[in-house]
Amino acid sequence: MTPSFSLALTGSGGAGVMTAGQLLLDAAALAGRYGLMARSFGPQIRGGEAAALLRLARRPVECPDDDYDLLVALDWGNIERFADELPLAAGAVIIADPGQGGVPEVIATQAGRIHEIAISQLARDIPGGRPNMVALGIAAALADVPGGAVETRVRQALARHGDESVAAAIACLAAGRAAALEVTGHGDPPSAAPSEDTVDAGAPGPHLDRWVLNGNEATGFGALAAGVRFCAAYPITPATEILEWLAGRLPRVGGRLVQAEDELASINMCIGASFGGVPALTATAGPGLSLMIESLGLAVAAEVPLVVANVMRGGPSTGIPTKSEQTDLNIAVYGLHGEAPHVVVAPTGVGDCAPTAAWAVSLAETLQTPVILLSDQALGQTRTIVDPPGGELARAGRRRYVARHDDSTETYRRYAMTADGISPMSCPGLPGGQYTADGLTHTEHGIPSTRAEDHVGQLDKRRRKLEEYDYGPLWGDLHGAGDIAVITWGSATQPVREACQRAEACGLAVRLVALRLLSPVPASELEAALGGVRACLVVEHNHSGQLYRHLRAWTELPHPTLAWHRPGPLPLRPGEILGALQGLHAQLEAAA
Amino acid sequence: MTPSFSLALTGSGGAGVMTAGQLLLDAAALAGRYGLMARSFGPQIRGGEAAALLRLARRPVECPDDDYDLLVALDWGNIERFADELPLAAGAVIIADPGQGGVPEVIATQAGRIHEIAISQLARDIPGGRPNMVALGIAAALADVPGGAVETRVRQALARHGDESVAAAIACLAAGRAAALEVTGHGDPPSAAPSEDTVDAGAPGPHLDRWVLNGNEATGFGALAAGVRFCAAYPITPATEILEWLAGRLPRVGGRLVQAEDELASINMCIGASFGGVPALTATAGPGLSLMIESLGLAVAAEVPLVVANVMRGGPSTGIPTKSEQTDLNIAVYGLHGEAPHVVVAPTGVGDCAPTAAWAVSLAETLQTPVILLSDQALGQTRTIVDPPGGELARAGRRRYVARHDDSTETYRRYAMTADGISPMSCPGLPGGQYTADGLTHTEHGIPSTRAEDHVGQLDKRRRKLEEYDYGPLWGDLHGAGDIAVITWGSATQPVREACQRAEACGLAVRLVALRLLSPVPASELEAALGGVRACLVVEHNHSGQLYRHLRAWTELPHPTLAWHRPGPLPLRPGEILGALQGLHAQLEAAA
Amino acid sequence: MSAAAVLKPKDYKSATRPVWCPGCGDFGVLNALTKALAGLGLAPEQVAVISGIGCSSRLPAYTSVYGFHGVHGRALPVATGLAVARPELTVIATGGDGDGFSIGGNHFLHACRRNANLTYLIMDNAVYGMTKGQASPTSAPDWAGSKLTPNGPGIAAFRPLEIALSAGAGFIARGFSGDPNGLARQLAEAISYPGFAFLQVLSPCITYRPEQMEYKALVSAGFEPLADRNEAFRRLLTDDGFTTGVLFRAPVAAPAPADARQAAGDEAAALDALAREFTAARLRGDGGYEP
Amino acid sequence: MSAAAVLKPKDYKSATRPVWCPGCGDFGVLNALTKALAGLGLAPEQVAVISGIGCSSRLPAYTSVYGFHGVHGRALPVATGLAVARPELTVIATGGDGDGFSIGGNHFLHACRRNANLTYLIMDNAVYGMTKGQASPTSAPDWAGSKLTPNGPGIAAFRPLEIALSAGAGFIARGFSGDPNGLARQLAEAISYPGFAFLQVLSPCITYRPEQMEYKALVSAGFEPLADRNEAFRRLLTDDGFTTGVLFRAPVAAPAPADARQAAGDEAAALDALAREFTAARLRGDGGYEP
Ligand SMILES: Cc1ncc(C[n+]2csc(CCOP(=O)(O)OP(=O)(O)O)c2C)c(N)n1
Ligand SMILES: Cc1ncc(C[n+]2csc(CCOP(=O)(O)OP(=O)(O)O)c2C)c(N)n1
Ligand code: SF4
Ligand code: SF4
Ligand SMILES: [Mg+2]
Ligand SMILES: [Mg+2]
Repeated sequence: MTPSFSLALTGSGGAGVMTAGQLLLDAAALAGRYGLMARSFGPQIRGGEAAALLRLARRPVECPDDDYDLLVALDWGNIERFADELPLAAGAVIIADPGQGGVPEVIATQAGRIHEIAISQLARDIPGGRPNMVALGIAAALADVPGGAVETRVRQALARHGDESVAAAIACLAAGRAAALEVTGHGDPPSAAPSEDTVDAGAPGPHLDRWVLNGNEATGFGALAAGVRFCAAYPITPATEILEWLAGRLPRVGGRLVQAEDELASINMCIGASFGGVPALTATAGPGLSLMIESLGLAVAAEVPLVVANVMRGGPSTGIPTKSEQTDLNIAVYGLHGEAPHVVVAPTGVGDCAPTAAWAVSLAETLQTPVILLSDQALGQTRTIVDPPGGELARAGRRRYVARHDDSTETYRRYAMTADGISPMSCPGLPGGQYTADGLTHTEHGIPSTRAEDHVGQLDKRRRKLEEYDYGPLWGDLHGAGDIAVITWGSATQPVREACQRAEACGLAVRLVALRLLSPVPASELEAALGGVRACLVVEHNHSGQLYRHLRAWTELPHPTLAWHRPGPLPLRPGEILGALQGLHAQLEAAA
Repeated sequence: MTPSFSLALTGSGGAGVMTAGQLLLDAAALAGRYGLMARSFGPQIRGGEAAALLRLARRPVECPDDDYDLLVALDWGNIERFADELPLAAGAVIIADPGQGGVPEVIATQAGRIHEIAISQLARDIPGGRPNMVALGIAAALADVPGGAVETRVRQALARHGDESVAAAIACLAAGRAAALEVTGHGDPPSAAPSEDTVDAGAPGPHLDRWVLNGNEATGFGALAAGVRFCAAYPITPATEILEWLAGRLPRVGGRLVQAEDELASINMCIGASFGGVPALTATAGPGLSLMIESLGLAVAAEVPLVVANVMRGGPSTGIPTKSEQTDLNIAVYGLHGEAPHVVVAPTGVGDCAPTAAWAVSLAETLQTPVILLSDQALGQTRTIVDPPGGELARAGRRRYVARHDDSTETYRRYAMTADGISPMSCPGLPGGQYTADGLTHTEHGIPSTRAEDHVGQLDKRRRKLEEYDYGPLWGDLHGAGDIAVITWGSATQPVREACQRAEACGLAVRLVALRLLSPVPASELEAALGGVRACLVVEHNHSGQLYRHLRAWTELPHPTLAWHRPGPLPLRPGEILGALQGLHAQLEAAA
Repeated sequence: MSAAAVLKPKDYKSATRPVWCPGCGDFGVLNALTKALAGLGLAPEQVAVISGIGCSSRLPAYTSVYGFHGVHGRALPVATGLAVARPELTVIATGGDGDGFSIGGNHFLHACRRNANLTYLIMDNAVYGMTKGQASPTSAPDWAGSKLTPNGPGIAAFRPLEIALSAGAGFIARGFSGDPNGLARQLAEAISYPGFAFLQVLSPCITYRPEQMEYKALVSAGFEPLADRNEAFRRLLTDDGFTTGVLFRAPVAAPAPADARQAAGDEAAALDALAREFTAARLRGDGGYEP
Repeated sequence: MSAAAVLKPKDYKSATRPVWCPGCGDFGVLNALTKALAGLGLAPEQVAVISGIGCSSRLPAYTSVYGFHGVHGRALPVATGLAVARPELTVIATGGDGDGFSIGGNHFLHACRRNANLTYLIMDNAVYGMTKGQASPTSAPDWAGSKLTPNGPGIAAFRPLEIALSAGAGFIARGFSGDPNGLARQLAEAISYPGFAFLQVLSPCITYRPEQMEYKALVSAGFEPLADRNEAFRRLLTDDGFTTGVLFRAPVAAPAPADARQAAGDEAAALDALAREFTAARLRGDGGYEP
């Protein structure tokens, strides 16, 4: 189990809680901590209530905890909107500004110790002072983030605003810290006392090479590193940051980004670029993926490599664009018309986004197929401190073939039947490699055909290349060795992993299988991984248990296998999954 | 087993084989026969080679037989294109015109009796004579369709061309008949001698109330009869005839059709009309369905009734537009992003298209959901003689509710939580019923919400209304009572049914379950229907066994359950399915 | 509500609080719309407002009429389906420049041609507000305010009025959200027009295009309704994008789409007749078997 | 093929036999295209022809250059992606009036704005040939030849040249498939234009619009290239739809889309630098930990 500290900073629009939260997370990184920060907003486009939700720890953490140890409220505007998202731990500390009125019932009725600090007054007392910097001082003190680290980070962040701003902020930090220690009792922060593995704020060290980023940035980086040099973009929450990150970076490696008129255009622009030999990616969310479906089928039939990073959000339809849910597995795997096998992968955490994105690009290029990468809002938009990827990232390598250009007796066989199903692929510019890529059923040369042998032959070939490919160890991650197993995927992996660790700590050994390859289902690997398992739980963050149904369709699961899933908008938390595990265990014991 | 006679008329473009084939089928109907005619064309847009493929019988038949008893070739242009589609029976009769050159090898090497008739010469000998009418005379004679019925039909069809045309055609018929009987030996047609149940061509009788139509027309009719009064259309093969049929007929019942700029528009126009209280339908095929996916999700979330008739063709992508395949089940069931449960149904034959289309409309309206009807090219474009629907067709009945208009204390709760999940539904024009339909997660009033209780509540409600509805006996058709079962759906039903009949005739009792309701899976009904079954075969016309995987996901199938399926473009034939059944039986025997 | 009651603009507002940023131009559009509806004396249940996705597309829920908040870019086909199926209703499609001219551009083109009886009101802020400030088709080529196009979109801005005219719209106007009275008048005219009426409303995005607060100084009421398409074209050749008023009003509305609706007559008899068209009896030229 | 070899028009044809009906106008377009490519002396491997779905969209496979036969309506975005990613290639998008103006209308609008370096050649027969003769956007409102619109589409025909001009296209021309030499010249000009070039080709559908055989008598070479957008507009106001030639040629090509491609430099170093942007070290203003 990871000893960690969770805190929330809340306030109305303009109060600056997000800035404060992010600076705190950054400071924690400078101090050698791990941690993450999610953002939550009310419905107003701008200026509504907001909450920065942090968790800090001395070991890697990539998911929110069950509840919060600290709530610092700059004001109480519409706090009830966040009530569901803000379960407070027994004995949590609540810092309230008496100048903002009484503590609302949704908070007051929770078991917590309420302390009053006149946050805005303290800020007003400092020339140029801002309440959110006072709140940062309070939060840092109570979360035990070294003041030096906070100061370093704040100095750097505010440098461009001038010395006065910096000085005011530093004064606010100090005021906040002092007030916090005073009201809560000096030296008694709710978290453990500063431990030896907290790095001095000034000290360099390997922890400074850790990455502080969200999954969207990591996904963009992984794709770029693997070789993507073209992106067509149509903005959509919560995927836009992938596109924006690439817009700024692609030119540095000779790549290009085009803003498209819609997703029908963006996916087809990627097809065009990839047909031209340039690895291509686009990013979107459910509504945009829906619009890309027809052309993804074209990419399957014409065998054009490309990657779609689909960052899932609450569905169906427009749903809840700002909240996370693992709800697009069905469309990603089964959404194409006709028989259109392709690849679907999902990163298992923020730290896994770059390697998985790189893998997606390399699979697309090697297998000449569209690859859908399923990220989600939680992965995409949670700023997280992670270790940089360990090994080398995968790189794109397309099978090229050029006909000898004096060989004019036969035209290029772009879709030649090969043993492994992967055909030679030329591209414009290569003499002698001319062919017409086609979404109609075609011959090995790409000529339209309605003959059974061509149709069945090409269907077989396209299935074969996916099914007989050796995906290697990246198909999934295995942890533990109990005879109860949990299967999960994507962002659910981190809370599941923590639940398993807690179960282990209570003496219940659990085997965890986190799938990175979702389609084609790695059935034999999965069945091997589940060897000897007595019972199984399939955990995911959606309403109908999409992975559970998908696995039932394609593999033999242990008996009993239970589906445990629930939709968003609330994040999955380790405690509820632990509960499900213990329930399954109890059931087995009772039956035994 | 149905004694029947199968024949093919082939010729180059302009030869008129389709006209001859259709007249023969019509004449057979007038003579009290059942039968069907499929059309096959080469790749040329117009003027290429063509084949009319008929099967005639004295009992209802709705699928092609294993092979052909007769081939009448007006010429041999590109006949090898049809070789796959034209398996000839042992001892089949081949009528060749010596003026068109020798019999090509693909035909000559098949076991058949070749007879020469100078078809075009015979036609030239008659002023105004046409070779296809000679061929019709030949085919009618050898298929044992009474000359009187053929003459009646030809007179009626050519009446508007004037008496001379009619007389020339009648003379051609006679010449063809005479030549056919001469070359084959008088009184020795390959089919059984005229039996007592062949009706005199002139005689009226209940057989004249039979329908002669294809599944596309029947689908249009069923929808209209059930209450559809709006259609938005974008043409696509092989669905266009549904739209064209409705274009001509909707105005007669006060309805309207709009030609849309694309499928994104057509589906949304249907949504608009249905939001306005007018039952709406559109028809399309795979590529168009792909484009409708996003808006189908909107219809799910906003709970707007509508029907999409998707007429499947070879896939993926543009695939083979003119050939049949049951290949869009995956996208129809799982293609929507987010959790978007809706209804998917499929007619089990041409005769079932009207009742199933009517049922689809009534389910959509009752359950306030989009319904996808999966037809296919074989159903949609095979002209068939069927008994008209037995019972009453289903009719649309939408649950309406109008707020008392003096009740101004609360706005209309369009998405009220109800026990059965079906909410009241007003529509523009009704005072006091105003609401905003929304694809965002919403409250009971339709106001956007990001709260867990609203999101989960509405997800639950929408699932509940589909899962707890009593679909009645239309969920599937059951035949036979063996302890081996076949599960099938859509156009595969007819060849499977015939295979089961043949199996029964060989002493192998088979239980047939043809699913009309594909989603939600009628799991308990299906499991009940399979009670006591030792082994099961799932038969379908696609590459990956989409129904098989879908059923695995949602039900417990008997052990063993085998998947038997193959893609298009060749139609499923009873013999190959019988083979699979016998194989399964042998396997069981061997194991026993 | 009984038809007799005289409704005020506020009666056309719902109790739902807009999500818009304080100062957003769309508030002015909402005010103008409710004013126009009240002015026309339309019963709320006879009006439907249909939108896509975007800040501006949130408008329907803030009214007390029927509303439909669909998916991004598809307001016009939904509105067309409704207007064609229920011609007696007042149908207003609305949304943003991204919704209407980027992803929805094709429907815009074809709605102009189709000339169904509905009003299309675009709140044009030359930006994607909802997704945090990317360039829209009406953004200037050198507007570099978005991370997605850090050097600006670099391509010619979309000309909504010219395109509408080329595509065949019969009523074309431009309004400004900062002038709710003028806008209400234009809207009332647009709604009363018996065909497709297009109204571009300059509606500043205070958050991502704060410089649009200057629009007030730039707009001028310069269009006078022209009835001749060619004249309207010539007028547009000197348009600076900030002239407001009705530019074009085709004197006669084009016919309703396709075949006119026929009286339903006796439905059962009509269905019966249709079924008889399928019978074998028809193939010999008679009406079926009646024993 | 070595660059030195002089290629003839027939060298740009493939061995695949067109599926077109005998007499289809599209044969003339294929001939003109191969003539133009030969005239320009382009190496076949440096040319790509991209299409959607329709009779006309079958064209790529009948050439010996690279081809892409995509889905209905999406030729332009595929071509744009290719042209942007591989600017050294000659990219030609093609297809029918249904493909380009109906389902593909939005891409047409935005391709005109975007001005990527490619040629768009529409074979306009005012009908959906491939699906057996339904009305297309360019069909006359009273053309009643389709069962889908038995009284005619009833709505104003789409005006391709006007829309292209409104939308911002820099090169606009009209040709006729019955005049392969003139068409080849126009095509060569379009291909040589350093930006988006649009060419509407009147290409009769012999099967579903046999009356189009009269086009020969109707067309006249009347356009002379104008460099001024407003003049081009005025010229179009009197256009009867059958004038051929280059209508408009903007003197300077607009800039390529968005940010210009920068030299790739040392990729590995660039990637390294990008990775360093993520490091905690950056949060305190230094370059990371190097022991
Ligand atoms: C299919 C799809 N693509 C993208 C989005 C994301 N999206 C939501 S609103 C919007 C643009 C809104 O811009 P505009 O229409 O101008 O409205 P504004 O917010 O400026 O009023 C986009 C791209 C979406 N919801 N659906
Ligand atoms: C998404 C989609 N919708 C519809 C179709 C059916 N379809 C194929 S070609 C075509 C129209 C072709 O017309 P046009 O582009 O004018 O080409 P033409 O055949 O006249 O040359 C249509 C509607 C399709 N293939 N895909
Ligand atoms: S972001 Fe802009 S358009 Fe959206 S509500 Fe705020 S001011 Fe209005
Ligand atoms: S149908 Fe028309 S457009 Fe198509 S190939 Fe034939 S003549 Fe040409
Ligand atoms: Mg906007
Ligand atoms: Mg056409």
